Amino acid sequence: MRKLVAFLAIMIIFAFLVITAVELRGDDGGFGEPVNTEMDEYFLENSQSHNQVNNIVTAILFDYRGLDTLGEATVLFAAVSGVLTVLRKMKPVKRGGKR
Amino acid sequence: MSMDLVSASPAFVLGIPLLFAFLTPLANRVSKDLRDAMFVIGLLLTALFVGIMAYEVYTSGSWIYVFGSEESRPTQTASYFRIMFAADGFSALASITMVITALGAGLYSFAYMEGNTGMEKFYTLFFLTLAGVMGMVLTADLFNLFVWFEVTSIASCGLVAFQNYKVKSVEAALKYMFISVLGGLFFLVSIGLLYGEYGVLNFFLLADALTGGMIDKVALSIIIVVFAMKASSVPMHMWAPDVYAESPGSVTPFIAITSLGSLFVLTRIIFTLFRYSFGVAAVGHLLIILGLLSMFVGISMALKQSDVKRLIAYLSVSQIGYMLMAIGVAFATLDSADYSSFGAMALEGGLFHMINDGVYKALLFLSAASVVYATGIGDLNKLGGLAHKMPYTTMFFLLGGLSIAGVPPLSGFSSKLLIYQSVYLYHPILAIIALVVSIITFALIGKIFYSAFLGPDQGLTRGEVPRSMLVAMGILTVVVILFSLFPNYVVAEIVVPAVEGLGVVA
Amino acid sequence: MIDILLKDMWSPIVFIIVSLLTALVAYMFYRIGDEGYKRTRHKGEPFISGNMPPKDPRMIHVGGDNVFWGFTHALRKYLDPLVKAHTGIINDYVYWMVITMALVLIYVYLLI
Amino acid sequence: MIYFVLQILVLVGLVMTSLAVILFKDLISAAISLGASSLILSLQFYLLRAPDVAIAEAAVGAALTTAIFIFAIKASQREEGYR
Amino acid sequence: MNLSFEFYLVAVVFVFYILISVLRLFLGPTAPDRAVALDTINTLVVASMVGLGAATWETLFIDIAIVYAILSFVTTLYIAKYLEGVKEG
Amino acid sequence: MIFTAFLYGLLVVSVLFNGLGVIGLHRFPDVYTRLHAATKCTTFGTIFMTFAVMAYSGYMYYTNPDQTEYLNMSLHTLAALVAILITNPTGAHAIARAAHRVGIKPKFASVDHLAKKEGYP
Amino acid sequence: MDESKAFVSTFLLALFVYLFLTLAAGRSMIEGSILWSVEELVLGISIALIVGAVGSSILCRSGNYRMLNPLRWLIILVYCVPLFVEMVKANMDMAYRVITGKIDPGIVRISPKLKTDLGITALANSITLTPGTLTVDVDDETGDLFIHWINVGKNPTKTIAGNFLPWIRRFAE
Amino acid sequence: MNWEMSKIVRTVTDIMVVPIIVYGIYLIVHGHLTPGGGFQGGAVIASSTALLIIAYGSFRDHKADLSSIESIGLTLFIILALLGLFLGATMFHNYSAGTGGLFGGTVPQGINPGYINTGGTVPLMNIMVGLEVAAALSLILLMMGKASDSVEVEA
Amino acid sequence: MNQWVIALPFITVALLISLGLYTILFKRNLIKMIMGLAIIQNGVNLFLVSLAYREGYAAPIWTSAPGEDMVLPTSHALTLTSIVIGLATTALMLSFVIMLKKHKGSVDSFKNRRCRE
Repeated sequence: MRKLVAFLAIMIIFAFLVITAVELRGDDGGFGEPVNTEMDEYFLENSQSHNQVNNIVTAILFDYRGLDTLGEATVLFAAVSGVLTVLRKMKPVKRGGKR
Repeated sequence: MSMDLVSASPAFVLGIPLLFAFLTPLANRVSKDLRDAMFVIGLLLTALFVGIMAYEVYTSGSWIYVFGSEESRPTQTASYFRIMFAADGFSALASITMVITALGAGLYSFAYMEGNTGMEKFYTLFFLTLAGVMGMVLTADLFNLFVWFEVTSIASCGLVAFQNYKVKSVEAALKYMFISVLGGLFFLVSIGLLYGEYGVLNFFLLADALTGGMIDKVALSIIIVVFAMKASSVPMHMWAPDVYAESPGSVTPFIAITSLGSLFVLTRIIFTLFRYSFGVAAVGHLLIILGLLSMFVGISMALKQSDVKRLIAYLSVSQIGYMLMAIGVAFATLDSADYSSFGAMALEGGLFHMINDGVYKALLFLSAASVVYATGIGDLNKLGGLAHKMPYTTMFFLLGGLSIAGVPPLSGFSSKLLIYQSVYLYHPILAIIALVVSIITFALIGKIFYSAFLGPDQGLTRGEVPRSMLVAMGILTVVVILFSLFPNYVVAEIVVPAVEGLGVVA
Repeated sequence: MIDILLKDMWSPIVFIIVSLLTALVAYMFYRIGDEGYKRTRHKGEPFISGNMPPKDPRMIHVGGDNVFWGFTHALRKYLDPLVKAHTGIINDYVYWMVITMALVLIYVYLLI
Repeated sequence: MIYFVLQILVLVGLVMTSLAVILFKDLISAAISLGASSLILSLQFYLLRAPDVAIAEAAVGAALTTAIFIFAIKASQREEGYR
Repeated sequence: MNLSFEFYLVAVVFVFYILISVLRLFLGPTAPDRAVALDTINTLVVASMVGLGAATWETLFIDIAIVYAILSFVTTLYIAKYLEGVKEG
Repeated sequence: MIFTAFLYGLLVVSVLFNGLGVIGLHRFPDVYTRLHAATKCTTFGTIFMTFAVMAYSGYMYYTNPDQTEYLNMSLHTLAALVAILITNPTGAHAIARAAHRVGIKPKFASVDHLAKKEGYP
Repeated sequence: MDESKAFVSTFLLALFVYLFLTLAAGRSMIEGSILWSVEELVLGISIALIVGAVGSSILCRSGNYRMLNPLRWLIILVYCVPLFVEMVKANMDMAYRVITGKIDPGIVRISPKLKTDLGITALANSITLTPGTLTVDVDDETGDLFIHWINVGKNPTKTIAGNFLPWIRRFAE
Repeated sequence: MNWEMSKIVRTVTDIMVVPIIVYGIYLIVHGHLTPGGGFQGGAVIASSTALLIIAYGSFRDHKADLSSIESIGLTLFIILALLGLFLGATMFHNYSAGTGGLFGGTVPQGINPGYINTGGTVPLMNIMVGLEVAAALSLILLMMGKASDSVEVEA
Repeated sequence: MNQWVIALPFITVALLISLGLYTILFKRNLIKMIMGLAIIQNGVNLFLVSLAYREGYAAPIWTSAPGEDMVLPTSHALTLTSIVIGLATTALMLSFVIMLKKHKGSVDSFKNRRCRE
């Protein structure tokens, strides 16, 4: 029963994802033909004049969306802190009672 | 050299905790005292910049901070292609909530975590969680929101598993991590859908572009589910009791605040992004259903608990239900004339309840942690008679408990009253259910109070918890009392700008 | 005065003043009570279903599970399935999330 | 046209290797399949004209993820069975 | 001289080979067999990347092939070392 | 024209040997023989592929010497070739050693000196 | 002395790799040529200094500085030719075996009597790339190699390694 | 996995580590010209650590140093970002592009062969992120490798 | 019909996400479940990059590009971020699993249910 319901749920999500995949960008485009590319065209045109950078992806990563990169580096830093925390030597701390 | 500190305060609100998080491991190599001092300084600086930002918002109106452009306040459309932070009343409200709780939990941690190894990692993770939450509530960019969402999840998972000698902690952290990562991935799918369809990521540009087609529906559904999950709404609440009960006592309120932050984000997304392109009533009903379920199931499960922190965790789940219901009512009436008659009041009540909830829940969790600290026991069947030796903790607990139960004249009552009134006008049944849940909450607080604090002295503890912990709880108590005494002032000065910040002035 | 009222309904200041006044009145009633009342032997001792109170005062305390025992026992038909649903298995956590997502997708698709 | 055929072949490979991850009871084989899946995914990124992403996926997905999975399998157990 | 189409064709053939190697990944009775299949896939991917780089005249894409050639080695070593320490029936 | 034919030849050899490797992967009976096929043939095929690319880009550089990126491509392809040449046999050796240590015996083996080595599983 | 040797060799290797990778890319020192720009050279040298400081203990772990002699590198380049010839032969053989499926495998032991690690490694990798042979294991003390031979014959040491040994002795011993 | 692999693997590892590190640095410093950048280059450098760990089994414990490198990289990164704010613009503003200083050259518009001395703060940030990522991934590998060896511990 | 063929990469993405969800819901081994998450991550990354693709356009790098027509760069940046985040989360979750195993536990999700009710 539980498995059946789970399977049905997966199928529903799959169906919705497929429908959106086919519907994406309507009749004007689809895979390989994006519409509404104003933002990206702006980046393509201006990254050289703004940042003197040839690689536009790098220009986006470190200037236009630099905060994302900071967040990404922070994620890695947090993960390393987490790994160091979890895998450090275990030393139980006794709490409470009549100390 | 025209540094505009006030304009740049949103950047500092995010940047200060991050900078201190990065510096903490280095400071630890120098000396332990420097590390501890930096922890306090970092928290206070963050609070200072939150204060500056909030003051600027309340005195001279909201603004938008653009990262990486020439001028900090945008004048041209191209600035909207960059990442921006919205410094408006809503983010001011949210960041004030976060920073108060962070101050309380941070000061409390000093004495509570004493004796644990690797404290610099603890401070690092604490700062990172704070930065993540701040980024979440301040940002006005979908993908940036995802990034801070992940930072919050990962850092708070590290905090949960800090006491890695407890197997339950590690297990709870794994569960929390697993479900947050899955939620984050689904959120990323919906970001991809919106970006692929409209080509922009900014909230404001996206709100103009949305048409309400199939893509938007799917994206909205996924976003609602993911953030409701992170806000620990029933039926996706199951991680919350595990995490709240098994995390180190001093950071439990701080982890609870991340789920409150998700609720803030959910509010912002549905009110700014999706309000123009959807049948808002149906989405409002969805939120109301989720809220009712959360209230009812949360309080029912709380009845069966015997662990003090787990019980409070279920209470907090049911409190989330109140806010979801209030937001749902506000959203459901958004298109009709009802909004000006009671929808706005519901929204105000919901937001006011959020800030109240953050503070008094922190107080409750911290006093529960004090009980565990002093006795080493969390089981209500074994506790008893603590009031004899721990009078201050008893008082703090009573204050927080009465506030969460909505007993006049405390702050919880003021916000709940707003919610009751507005929700009653929407549908009486909702208000009645909310009242019943509130009564059971009161009963449960009585249960904890009776079985843990009252009764003859069992000799479980030698005395009161250390002074710094009392000071931390005292700060939160002062805030609760202030909110209790001047609710009108708080609503007029903090909550109403927040409602305006959502852009839904009636 | 209107200004300090929360939506014209609620003011904690007024509430506190009123409750203080009430306390004052109660105290006045208390003062006019019988001065010569004396405590007898069993007054002030706990009453546990007619049993004799235990000697050790620690045994008087009622534990957490016993506080609302009757209430939870009466509601057990509702509570037990609910408790049983909280299995603590990660698969189940994800299961509920996926199911909710599927239901919400269908709901939004049908109703909007 | 030939480009499209190329992409379809790569996508088929991607789905096949992902299926292999699910089907194998032996965790080390599943990890190998996951590595292969990352590899083929990186080829697809390459075909989609995303060299930056392809390098990152090659470095992260194919090498380091497999490495940490193998460490985790070493620390726990190799069979998927219920122990 | 433009050999783009030919290079594309060769790449298609290589990708087809990769699919056949994935079959060995499925069938391989033991884990070392699967590791061999992974090794083959690595080499084939590098080859097809080099070919595609030539086909589109983008030097940048050759860099990816170099990264690949280096990093697949790491993966292979990890798998091999894990297998070294385990007895198999 | 002759050069184009030469390039065609290189490509055909590459496709042929890679195909042989993949066929051998399925045709041979055990790990070691499969490794023979997989390592040798695919390495050889890839070498020819890189030769083809190097020749192609080198020719392009020869015809228009101001376009230095053609030369750059040729050099980077050479780097890829060197990397493949160093890593592939080592990886094959590691897998073979692991397989032998695990206890997989070579099928139809007439001699196995390694099995007699002392202290060996 | 050894440390400076190690540093110099690592520095040279790093500089060589970096300059090789950036050859003919970007602006050149002399207009129209394929050489590097001045900035690139400065960057390359500083990177090589850093890598030399970090990686010298790894590259020169064996304490073998024979490869500093440029003549040996020339020999390696020349060695590529017989290696390639052998590889062609090997692959013809391999193709024959793949098509017909005639195999007679076995694992044999050969004693090349090489002293340096580099020599053993070069020999092992050459063997792996050539006629029907695959290095399975190496004896750490004696430097003996265990070879999986797809078609076992007589006198394994001479048959398998005979062609490579003189060359490898020349550049690695 | 605390034993050494065979001599061949170890020798090849020793030979490969320096070129891999140089290649990773090449990816980092050319991040603004060719595909690559801090993350990719850092990951490639970390793979050299992975090679050392796997070939030698035990690797000398540089945990504290690596952690410091990580922190220093991130701190410098955020300071570079904040400098834009202190120099009169906003956080993450590229203040040194085209000013003629370090990495301050200008590029011609459109297709060009790419000059190393351009990009302003972008290459500097690349280097910082590269430091951080290399140290972080090495740390993860070290910790997990060590954890996979040790025996069960009682709580 | 044509649209279905053109949308094949997106449909592959849907398939990958479903496969990952299947793994998470029906497998009990924690490491296998994390592998399922990795599959979903792969699918999402593929989705983001597929959004940027334009038929016949070049990579968004001006260095010796063949032409001025380039694919969209933004989602490449997004995908890079997402890849690194995926690695970080995977590493942290695996270390949690290692720690659970070290506590004399198991990696079976049905056995790791000490927190419940």
